Amino acid sequence: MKSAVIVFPGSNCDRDVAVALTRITGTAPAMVWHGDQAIPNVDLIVLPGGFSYGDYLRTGAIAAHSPVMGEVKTRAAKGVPVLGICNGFQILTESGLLPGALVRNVGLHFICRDVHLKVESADSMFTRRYKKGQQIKIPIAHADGNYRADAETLRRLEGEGRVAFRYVNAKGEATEQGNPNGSANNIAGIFNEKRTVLGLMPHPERAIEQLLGGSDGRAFFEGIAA
Amino acid sequence: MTVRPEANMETLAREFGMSAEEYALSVEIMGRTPNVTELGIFSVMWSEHCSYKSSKKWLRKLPTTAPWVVCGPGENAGVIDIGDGMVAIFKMESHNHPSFIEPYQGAATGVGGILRDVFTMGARPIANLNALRFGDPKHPKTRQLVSGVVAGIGGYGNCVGVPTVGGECTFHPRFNGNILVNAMTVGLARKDKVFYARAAGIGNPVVYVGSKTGRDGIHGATMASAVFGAEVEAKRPTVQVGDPFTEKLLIEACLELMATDAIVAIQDMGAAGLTSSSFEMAGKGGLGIEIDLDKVPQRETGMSPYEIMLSESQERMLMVLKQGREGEAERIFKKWELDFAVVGTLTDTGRLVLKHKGQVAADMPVAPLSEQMPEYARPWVPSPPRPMVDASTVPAPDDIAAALRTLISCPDIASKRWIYEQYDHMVMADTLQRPGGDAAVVRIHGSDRGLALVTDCTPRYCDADPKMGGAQAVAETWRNITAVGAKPLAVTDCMNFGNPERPEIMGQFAGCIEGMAEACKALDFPVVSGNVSLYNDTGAVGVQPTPAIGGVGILDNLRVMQTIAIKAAGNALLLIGETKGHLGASLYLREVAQREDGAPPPVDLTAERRNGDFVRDTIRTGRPLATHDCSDGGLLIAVAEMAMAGGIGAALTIPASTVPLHAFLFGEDQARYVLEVPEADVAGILARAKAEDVPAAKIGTTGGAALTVNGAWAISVGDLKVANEAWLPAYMAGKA
Amino acid sequence: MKARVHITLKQGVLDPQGKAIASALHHMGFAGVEGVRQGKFLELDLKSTDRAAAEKEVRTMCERLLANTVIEDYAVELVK
Amino acid sequence: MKARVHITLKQGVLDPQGKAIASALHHMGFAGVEGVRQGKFLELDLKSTDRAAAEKEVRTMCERLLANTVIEDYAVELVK
Ligand SMILES: Nc1ncnc2c1ncn2[C@@H]1O[C@H](COP(=O)(O)OP(=O)(O)O)[C@@H](O)[C@H]1O
Ligand SMILES: [Mg+2]
Repeated sequence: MKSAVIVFPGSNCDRDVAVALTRITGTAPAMVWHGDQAIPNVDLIVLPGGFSYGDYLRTGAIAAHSPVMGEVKTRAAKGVPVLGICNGFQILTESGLLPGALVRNVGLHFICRDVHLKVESADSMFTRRYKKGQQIKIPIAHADGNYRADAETLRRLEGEGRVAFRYVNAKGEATEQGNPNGSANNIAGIFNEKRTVLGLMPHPERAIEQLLGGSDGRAFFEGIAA
Repeated sequence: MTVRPEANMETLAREFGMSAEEYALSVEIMGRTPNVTELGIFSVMWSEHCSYKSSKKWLRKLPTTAPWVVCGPGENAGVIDIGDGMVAIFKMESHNHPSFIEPYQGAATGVGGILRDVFTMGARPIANLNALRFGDPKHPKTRQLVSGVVAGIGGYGNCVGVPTVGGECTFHPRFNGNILVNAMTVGLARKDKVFYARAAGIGNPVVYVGSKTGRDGIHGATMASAVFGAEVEAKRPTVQVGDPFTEKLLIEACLELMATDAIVAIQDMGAAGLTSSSFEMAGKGGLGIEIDLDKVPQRETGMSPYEIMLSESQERMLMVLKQGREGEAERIFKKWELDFAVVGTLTDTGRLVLKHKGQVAADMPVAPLSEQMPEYARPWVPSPPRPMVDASTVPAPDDIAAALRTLISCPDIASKRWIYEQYDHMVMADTLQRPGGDAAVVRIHGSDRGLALVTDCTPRYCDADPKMGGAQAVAETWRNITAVGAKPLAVTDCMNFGNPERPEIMGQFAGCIEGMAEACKALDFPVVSGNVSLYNDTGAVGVQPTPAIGGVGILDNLRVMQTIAIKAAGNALLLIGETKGHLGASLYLREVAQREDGAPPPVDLTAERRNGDFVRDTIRTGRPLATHDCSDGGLLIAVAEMAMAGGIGAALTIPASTVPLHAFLFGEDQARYVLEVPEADVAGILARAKAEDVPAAKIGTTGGAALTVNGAWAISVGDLKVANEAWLPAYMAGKA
Repeated sequence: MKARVHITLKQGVLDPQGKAIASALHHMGFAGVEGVRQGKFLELDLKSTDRAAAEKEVRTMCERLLANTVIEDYAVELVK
Repeated sequence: MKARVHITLKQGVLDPQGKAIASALHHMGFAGVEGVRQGKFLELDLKSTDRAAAEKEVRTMCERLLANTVIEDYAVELVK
């Protein structure tokens, strides 16, 4: 399992996701500087969390035009799996690899805490170690995680089973109270059509051991490694 | 800045905040009348903020050494050995005045500044903390200040990707006109890779990196030393805007260059920017420095030498490189898209010479500016001692549960979740104990050891009795580190006081220092760095004296780490330490009895040490299930916090004694801890305590959904939690 | 030449910031505010002296970076 | 009535956002951009029909909430 983590100026979860990949897949990812147009031959490309370019203008917008993103798009088109976590998800929507947009949380604040998620689809390399409908606890840490898309796009995402994770309350219900940021349909993560590209706001790499407060993120990386 | 005729220099000196004597001394050092640029340099170098002229005499009384101290006060940050070839580098700093004027940017740039103090020494920052004091929640400005400061701290720290893992936040009307915003950063470095500011090597290039210089914050350092008054308005343009994105790049670029051996000396540009950084580096190395101001990257056109030297633009560093290594360094900074310029060279003249457009803009001796820096033995009067409060004269509440509810939801004890959830406290994926407990615990990356980090101070105690308050702040910091199972190693401090020209304020300062010094000595807890912020007053009202203490400890075995949450029903709760029912200056007195008087709880440093060492040993060997110290609000608040964190209740049975029940429950006696232990371990622990002369007793049993005292006053843990969690969000939403 | 660019949320797109501002204004007693929409305003300094070419170029910048056309509209105005 | 409010950074105040946008545009090949300043643009719907009164009220809103007058300037424009 060879992977590459793209490092943008301002990425700050690059090391965290590299640690998770190394520990769980057994192989350290290649760290690829955004200015390099070449990405080694890998089985997975990761866009990590953080504040690429300070999140200035719009979150993920400037990074989406970084030289390396052209190559990411090419690989994605060839079916190479691409994972965007938090800022990575924002970069994926800004670059058009995933539909919709992520705007300011309804409460306007940055929110860092554990949230409950429901796994809506186990039918992807990222989620195959979970069960459909399983409830997990993973931290979020973002100010702009409010997923927005037009009604038609939402219908398509739902209809095609492309919602990967949904925010839920402690009882597993997708209520407003269980929705930390106001996302449409409580969406926390979505796939592309072929389910080879996943973007999600929560940070599974922060939940890989009990000492960190939970290990529900492990299965995510185990699925990737499998 | 218009150039003035020489005759006006003395007037200008006064405008710059220099006294007549200071001006005369500057003329004497120069051997002539200084020009505007030179005078500006004197004024910032000798400002209270940069020179510590009122406080230095007292700061010398603090103990600063221990076998594990690698570098004490005097450098950008303190350095302590934490074993395995690693050091922790840390410091706390105030950004009080700027945060009052512009809360978001003031707080944000405070975080940026303290981060630079730490990474300039070669450390990767791994944690931020912040100690905040605001005015009365009912004061019309308070809400906006809280909102802006918290957003600013989060906005900066989250973006640079350093977790903000702890801090404190309290309210009192004495902070209505002067809030306190103290930020602390902790970093990790290899012991053989610590960088200092001492310049060396005549002919070596002096290099400027980071952001461009603008006109921002000119005379910010003197502003931080000026009493607030009506002219606050006029000083507004001195506010600086932080750029955390650039700071993040600067951290990465500096650490990348530090991995080579190209750097001789490095110093961040903090207060008084290029002036203090160049004087500091040259001064420490006993050398001269020549700078070509035209080479300084500038954001605006037409900047004068005065403006360039005094600018407080953020995210900038100055360093001395080995000759011939400029290209290598430049490549790194260009990769990170930062400005890089060779702006000068080290000389053997012992003078700072500034060139600007082909002219000499300033030429002044380096050493005398620090050697002859004014130092004041300001007059001081000790604070009159307040009478002890006899607990039996304080009315008992009709309903203990109601008093508990009042306290658990009062602004000082109410949960600060609304604050810390706006901080990314988990980035770097090593935060093992999040905000909400006694001390944050951050793993030393890649190891099974951790650092315990905390900030603490109880200003109402310091106000009541500065010496006791100073000792208490250190003791509580030490206790919080102990309570997670760690060994306390060293502290940084941030001394926030009023106008030092008032003898009673100097008396508070002297008293706090004396108490801190005694506690630091008794607890082997030296001060390795710190910061002083004076003139925190508006009109005649000064802040409560606030010597904020930031503590660092080491947890050698993460598996024994304690949290405050009750883990299961059916376990015993033990109280370690003696309870005399001290209600003076307590929160019970203030919030329930509506009185703010009395002496604070006495700090018995021998007992503090003995009880703390006992608790730490018990954690290492016996593994309690939960540990919490008693502080604000006393025993019942401590137990309530343990219950709320675990979602499990407890039945307390308070032993009959001469101490009135409400004083036992709410007294703020020091040196106490509550431990949750399995019933089977109780006898053993109590026996050991007895053998070691540590007061200890079983005071209750865990279980159920409520907290009860002597079988009565049941209050559900759920209700407590609601009361504790509700206040701050409701207040911030304008509903409380 | 200078370009002034207004970037506003498309009709129907939720505007949490605008909503929050409106409600803050209400709390402060400005009862006459019926709604607020927040947008961005950019001023660009351009080397170009050719108005038409400049406008075209700025529109390209908007399409490619400055606006997220999934949720935002933009308007370009050349001055001087 | 509608009010259009422009909030811009005061001269000399650092604009990290503008700086980052300008450099991104350069990287994308828009070499003719000499500088970018980012500001906010607010549109307020007002009940008022009295232009002078409305303008005065919006200016008060700017002073008290919308603009951070320590570092920002604002301009108010009323449109029907
Ligand atoms: N300004 C703040 N920033 C981050 N965390 C905070 C802040 N204020 C309080 N906290 C957290 O809330 C918890 C309780 O704070 P406090 O009441 O000061 O603790 P203690 O009574 O142990 O001194 C601590 O874990 C602390 O880190
Ligand atoms: Mg504590």
